[in-house]
Amino acid sequence: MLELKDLTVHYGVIAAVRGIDMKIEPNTIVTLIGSNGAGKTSTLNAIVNSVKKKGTVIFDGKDISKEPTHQIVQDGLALVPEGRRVFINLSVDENLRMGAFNNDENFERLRAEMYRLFPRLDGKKQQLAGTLSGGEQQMLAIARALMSEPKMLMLDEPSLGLAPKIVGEVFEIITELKKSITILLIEQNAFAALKIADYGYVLENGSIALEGESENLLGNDEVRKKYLGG
Amino acid sequence: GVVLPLTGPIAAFGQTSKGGLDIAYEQNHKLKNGDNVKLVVLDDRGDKVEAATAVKRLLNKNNATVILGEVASGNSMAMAPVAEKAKTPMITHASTNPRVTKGKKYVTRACFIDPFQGAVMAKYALDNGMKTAVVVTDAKQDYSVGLSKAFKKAFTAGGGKILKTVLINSGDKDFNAQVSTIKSQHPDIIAFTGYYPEAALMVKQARAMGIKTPFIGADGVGFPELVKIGGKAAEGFMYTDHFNEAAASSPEAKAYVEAFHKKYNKPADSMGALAADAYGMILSAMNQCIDEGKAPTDKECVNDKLRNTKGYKGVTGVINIDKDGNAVKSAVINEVKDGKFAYKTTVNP
Amino acid sequence: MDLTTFLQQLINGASLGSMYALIAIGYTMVYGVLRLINFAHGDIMMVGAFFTFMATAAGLPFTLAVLLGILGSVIVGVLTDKIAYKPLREAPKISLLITAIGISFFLENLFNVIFGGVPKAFSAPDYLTKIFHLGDVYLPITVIIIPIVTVAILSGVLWVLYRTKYGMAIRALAFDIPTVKLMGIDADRIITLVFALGSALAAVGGIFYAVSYPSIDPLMGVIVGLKAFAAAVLGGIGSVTGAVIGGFILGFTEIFVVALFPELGGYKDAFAFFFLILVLLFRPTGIMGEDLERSRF
Amino acid sequence: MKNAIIKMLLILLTLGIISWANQTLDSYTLSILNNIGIFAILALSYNLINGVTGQFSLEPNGFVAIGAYVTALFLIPAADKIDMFALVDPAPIVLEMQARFLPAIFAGGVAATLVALFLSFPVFRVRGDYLAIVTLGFGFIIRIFALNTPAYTNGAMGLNDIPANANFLWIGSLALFTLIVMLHIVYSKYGRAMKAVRDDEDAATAMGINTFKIKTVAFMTSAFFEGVGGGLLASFLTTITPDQFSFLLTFQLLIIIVLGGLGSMTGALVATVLVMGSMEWLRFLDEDMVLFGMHTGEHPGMRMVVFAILLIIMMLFARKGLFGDRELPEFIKAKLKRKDEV
Amino acid sequence: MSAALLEVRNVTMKFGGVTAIDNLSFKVPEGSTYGLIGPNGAGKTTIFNNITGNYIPTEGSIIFDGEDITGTRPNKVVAKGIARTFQNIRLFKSMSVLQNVLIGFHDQIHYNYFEAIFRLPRYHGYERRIKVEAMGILEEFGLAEYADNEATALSYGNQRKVEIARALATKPKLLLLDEPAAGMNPIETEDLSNIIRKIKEDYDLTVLLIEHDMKFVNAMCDTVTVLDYGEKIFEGRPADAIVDPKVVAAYLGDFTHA
Ligand SMILES: Nc1ncnc2c1ncn2[C@@H]1O[C@H](COP(=O)(O)OP(=O)(O)OP(=O)(O)O)[C@@H](O)[C@H]1O
Ligand SMILES: Nc1ncnc2c1ncn2[C@@H]1O[C@H](COP(=O)(O)OP(=O)(O)OP(=O)(O)O)[C@@H](O)[C@H]1O
Ligand SMILES: [Mg+2]
Ligand SMILES: [Mg+2]
Repeated sequence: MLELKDLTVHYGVIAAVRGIDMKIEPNTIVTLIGSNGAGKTSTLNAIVNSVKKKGTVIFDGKDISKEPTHQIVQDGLALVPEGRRVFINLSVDENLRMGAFNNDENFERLRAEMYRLFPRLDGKKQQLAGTLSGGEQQMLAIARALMSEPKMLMLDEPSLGLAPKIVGEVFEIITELKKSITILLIEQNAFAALKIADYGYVLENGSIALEGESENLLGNDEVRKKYLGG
Repeated sequence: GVVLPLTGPIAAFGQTSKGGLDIAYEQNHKLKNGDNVKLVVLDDRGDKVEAATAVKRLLNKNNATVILGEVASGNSMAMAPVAEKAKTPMITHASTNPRVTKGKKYVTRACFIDPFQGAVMAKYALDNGMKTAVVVTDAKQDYSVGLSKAFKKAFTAGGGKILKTVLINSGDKDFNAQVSTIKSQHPDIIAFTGYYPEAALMVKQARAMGIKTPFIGADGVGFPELVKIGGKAAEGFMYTDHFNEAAASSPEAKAYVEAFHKKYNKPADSMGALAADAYGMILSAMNQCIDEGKAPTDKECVNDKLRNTKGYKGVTGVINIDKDGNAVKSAVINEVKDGKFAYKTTVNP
Repeated sequence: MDLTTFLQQLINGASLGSMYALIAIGYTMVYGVLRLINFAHGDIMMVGAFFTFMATAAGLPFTLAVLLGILGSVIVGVLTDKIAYKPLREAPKISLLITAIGISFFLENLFNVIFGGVPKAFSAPDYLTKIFHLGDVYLPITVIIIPIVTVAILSGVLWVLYRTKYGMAIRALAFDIPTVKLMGIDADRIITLVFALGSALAAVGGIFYAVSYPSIDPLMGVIVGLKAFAAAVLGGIGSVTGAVIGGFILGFTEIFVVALFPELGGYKDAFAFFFLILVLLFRPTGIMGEDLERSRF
Repeated sequence: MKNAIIKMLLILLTLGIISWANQTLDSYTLSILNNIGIFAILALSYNLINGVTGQFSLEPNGFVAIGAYVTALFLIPAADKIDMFALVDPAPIVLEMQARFLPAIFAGGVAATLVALFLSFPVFRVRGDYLAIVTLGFGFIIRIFALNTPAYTNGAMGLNDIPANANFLWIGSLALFTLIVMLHIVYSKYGRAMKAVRDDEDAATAMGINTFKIKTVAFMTSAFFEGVGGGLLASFLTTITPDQFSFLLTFQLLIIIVLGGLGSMTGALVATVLVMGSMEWLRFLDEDMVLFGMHTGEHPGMRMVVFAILLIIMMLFARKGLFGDRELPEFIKAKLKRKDEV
Repeated sequence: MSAALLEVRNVTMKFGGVTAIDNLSFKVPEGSTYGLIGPNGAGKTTIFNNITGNYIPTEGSIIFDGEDITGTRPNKVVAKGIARTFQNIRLFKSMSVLQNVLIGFHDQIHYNYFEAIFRLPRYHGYERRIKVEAMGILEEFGLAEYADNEATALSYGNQRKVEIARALATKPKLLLLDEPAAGMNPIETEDLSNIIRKIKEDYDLTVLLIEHDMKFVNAMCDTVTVLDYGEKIFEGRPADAIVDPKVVAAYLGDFTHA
């Protein structure tokens, strides 16, 4: 579904991502773990061309390395950015409408489906997104990304700052989504992420240190020591 | 050396001045000894700092013998001390504030000063039986403020009554509030002491509101744009000025007007005519120095001759310079008629 | 003040106010998407008036000239964005402000070099300069037309902003350009559209301004631009409705200061700003504005 | 200790150069240097409130005007005032104001400082673009007051024949003094607090900083030097009128400090030289030129067009100004370090 | 247990029609580590803001060290000995790590403006002293090597530490930490707990913290208060909170993942 070849990201003289290769099969959940500043967010941003990068990105058989961000999204690759980034001055409904900007004909149907998937949002359709609680904003961010009916969804730390109960709900939804689309997930909570993922990559200092089936990674001593804790 | 505001907020005046100056230069730039006069024109953006710097540049870089400029009195006053200090003659063609030449040995002007013009306005109004007036003052222009004061003084002294003074600001375009106020006063005459851009719009708005009272202004309104912008509303607008091409009787004036028409294909304005006269006075002073066997670049001599100009026949009439360096000359009164500046009368000092 | 004069002044206020309102709408719209005080807005307005002037001078019919004027402004506005603002989308806002001032200087001086600084007489067709007499009160037709146009434009802009997906995108852009792109939206195209629209509004304002006050010069946009900016801030910058309200308030204040205290006419502009400061003291974000820099702890 | 000695030597050397220049250079060159000196004082102090403290204020034209008028009134002899005030008689207090050069300049600074103190209450109630318009409005109001209170300012006629005491020795030394004071402020707890306010006001408060007080201190300091600069300007030009202090003056200063890098004092200094110099250097553009064998003809105003284009280009390439928010030595150090790493 | 250093007494906080805090009371004993947990939007950050003076409570009072500090302005609250960190990191972005920490000393530097401008002896004395002290704090956090780096170029975890170091520089008695472990992986979180324990010891601190990482809360806190819709639904030992049915229903859920 998605293939990265020799992806590199520089911020000025700082190298955040140093030539990584990845391959993600359709209808799987792949997780990318690593400590703070390892380059996870930079990788996702580079894939959608939100930051300057070098290297090749192939999505669904098409080279999207040079495409502008909005084109990539139109091609069917959606990103739920770090820190939710809902449009705080738009209502919940309007946020969803923005998600379906290029998907006018299916808007009504999808909106109904999102409210079914996230019943917590159902009662808050007209509320400004900025006044939602953190968890609700996170749900909205995911729903908004799904409104474009992407072939693949990338999530950047969806559990950041969320109460444990909501983290649980979000993970359940991600598992549910796997049935229909491909998912790339970044999580600090490596244990939970590996548990629902099929495959995992471990990023260290901008390079891939380790990769493999998630069960294998969960059993790996080094991963345990570095990312899962005692 | 010439310093003019060719850009910036008062660019229009600088640009018209330069128009007249160019004509005068083309007509004559040879001195009696065969030397060519060289003009160096610098723009000061209408800014004092730049005006003063420009004079120094002319003195140091171009070795200027004489400085010509500026239009606005404020800028001329920034230049005057520099010229004074360098003992270099300076002549301003259009700065009418009395203080420009005050106490200066090296500063002369080719135009009359505000008090004279204000008095002429008042006298003309009174002579025509107008007893009550509303004065319109542009609070932003020293020219207008000084002129208003002179007008009021002369008008009341002559038995007239000032009903009200309304203030405007140059750059404004909406004078409806002022016009409505004037309307409720029913004056015999409206003395407008500002410049033409505001005059044109104000008279237009006044006529639109049904005010038929005549306007009288001064040299600041005598620009073709008064008619172009004011249109029919400007009809009957009277003003005092230095010059009217219809009154141009001397051969010098006729030649200038002719050349002006040929080059620009429009009526000659007084700002340009004044610039031409200032230039002419410089030329004449230099020639007199040559006659005396001195170099035309002898600053002391040129200044001396400039300050003692007597009976110079210029485009704007006969110019005499008094002991303060101010030009003593006649003023004309014009009136807008059929879209032209019709000459009415000449008032002698 | 008698009733006639009062009514007349009321009309004068409405006339001036609607003019400010019209120009302030464009100002605030550009601010709304880019958070940029577009100091060149007044100059774009000047460009519109000049293009129309040139077209009429060339003998074209007025309607066509107006269209050309609007087109000219739109082209200049869009080019301005492409050349001077777009490369700075991610730069500090203040750098943008400087390029805006640069563009403003550039347009003013360019038109000064080309046309000279002498004001030009702008000629409008008779049907726009008609004046009605209601007893002793004089009512120029523009006083009727301009508010209607202003309200029509206001409703149009509000409709776009709040009823169409493009409007939602415009509002979202103000807060978060990168995330708008993540919705598959060509953000730059939308910004270009906003500039085009803002410039068109500036041109309409400029042309009406020139019709009402038929004297145009390269610096005509400076003071009006500043006043429109003040009006936009008074109403709460970024709020279109606020801009219109601010415009009218400013118009009425200016007229009535002069009308009630002719001796203080010289303080007219000071009053406008004084009033603005007073309002901001009690409502630090203007009448309709929201606190855009509000930070949650 | 070693640093202190080097600093002293540098200061003495600069003073030496200033006094040498004052004696030997021609009046045109000196005039440009004087302009640069005065604008350096204005830009440096404006940078304190706008760059270092991050308050987007647009008022310096107001403070410069206050300084210029107060200084001028102190310098002009009483007899001259009576003669000069053409519209109404000068107010009695105006006649009593008499001082020598340095006290007069100082008084201009103090007057501006007091006004700043008074203003800080309304100004710092609002933030960001709202602060911009409030301060812009203040500059406007000051100018309008200058126009409409002829008993104090002689209205639109302005003041002239101001004794010309300000030579390059004064202006240059005061510019140097301003630079040193500004740098000392920046590298003290006050400067740090100002930067903290700029970066994040709430976080600064959470560090125990009284942000209102810090902003006011910066504002008043800035106003003081704007006033001093205004006083020097008045004495240097010998004539002032209200229209000189329009917002164009503010814009010019804004351009300088942004170009130099907001918050960088040495950057402001370099940018002053660039901006003030280029207005003069670009003069050749107004004249007739021969390009590719063709005469371009005279285009008065061309230099301003080119200036605007240069300004835009410079902003496009140096987004954070010449030095970012660093001072020149830090900037050079960082550049060198960067070279090492690559 | 020793006396209460901080007491929140019947505090209610309303935003327009929304009641964010509803008649909340709790006491933080001196020397303890006290936890504040609850679902998103429960009002945890809001009560922090009430304590620090960023928001003035609609009703009720805040007692600190025996003194009623309700409505005291934020910078004055710092002077009284309360320092905080922010939920989303708020470092001074144009400054180096060291300078960020130096800001914390602001109130402890007693040279005046003129001494600064003319660099009189007191200026040098203070500047030298606080630089040494600041480096000391950075050392404690293992950040000394980054002293001259731009603060915002540091990794997320290190930025959090700089924020705590900066708060510590104000010499507080009470330290308020808003989600200090957010965005950290379990290993980094453990590293952070060790640091907090150590500074608590070294600087004689009382700590009040908000956190969603229950493992961290469990390991750190003596007592927790659980908020839901601005109301206290539980107060007690963390170990008891985890099994409390009300807390589980409102906050923890049945999905255990860590
Ligand atoms: N805009 C930027 N400018 C400069 N450096 C940056 C920028 N964004 C990220 N970096 C640096 O790039 C490196 C990788 O950052 P990135 O955000 O990709 O990490 P991450 O793995 O997502 O970390 P986290 O878990 O904290 O989200 C870090 O060292 C960071 O400091
Ligand atoms: N300035 C404000 N204006 C209006 N409502 C506010 C404001 N600050 C907070 N709220 C509301 O108060 C409630 C409590 O917010 P608070 O930030 O305290 O939650 P929290 O417990 O810290 O949640 P989280 O765990 O997501 O950080 C929320 O409903 C929030 O929307
Ligand atoms: Mg990240
Ligand atoms: Mg919170």
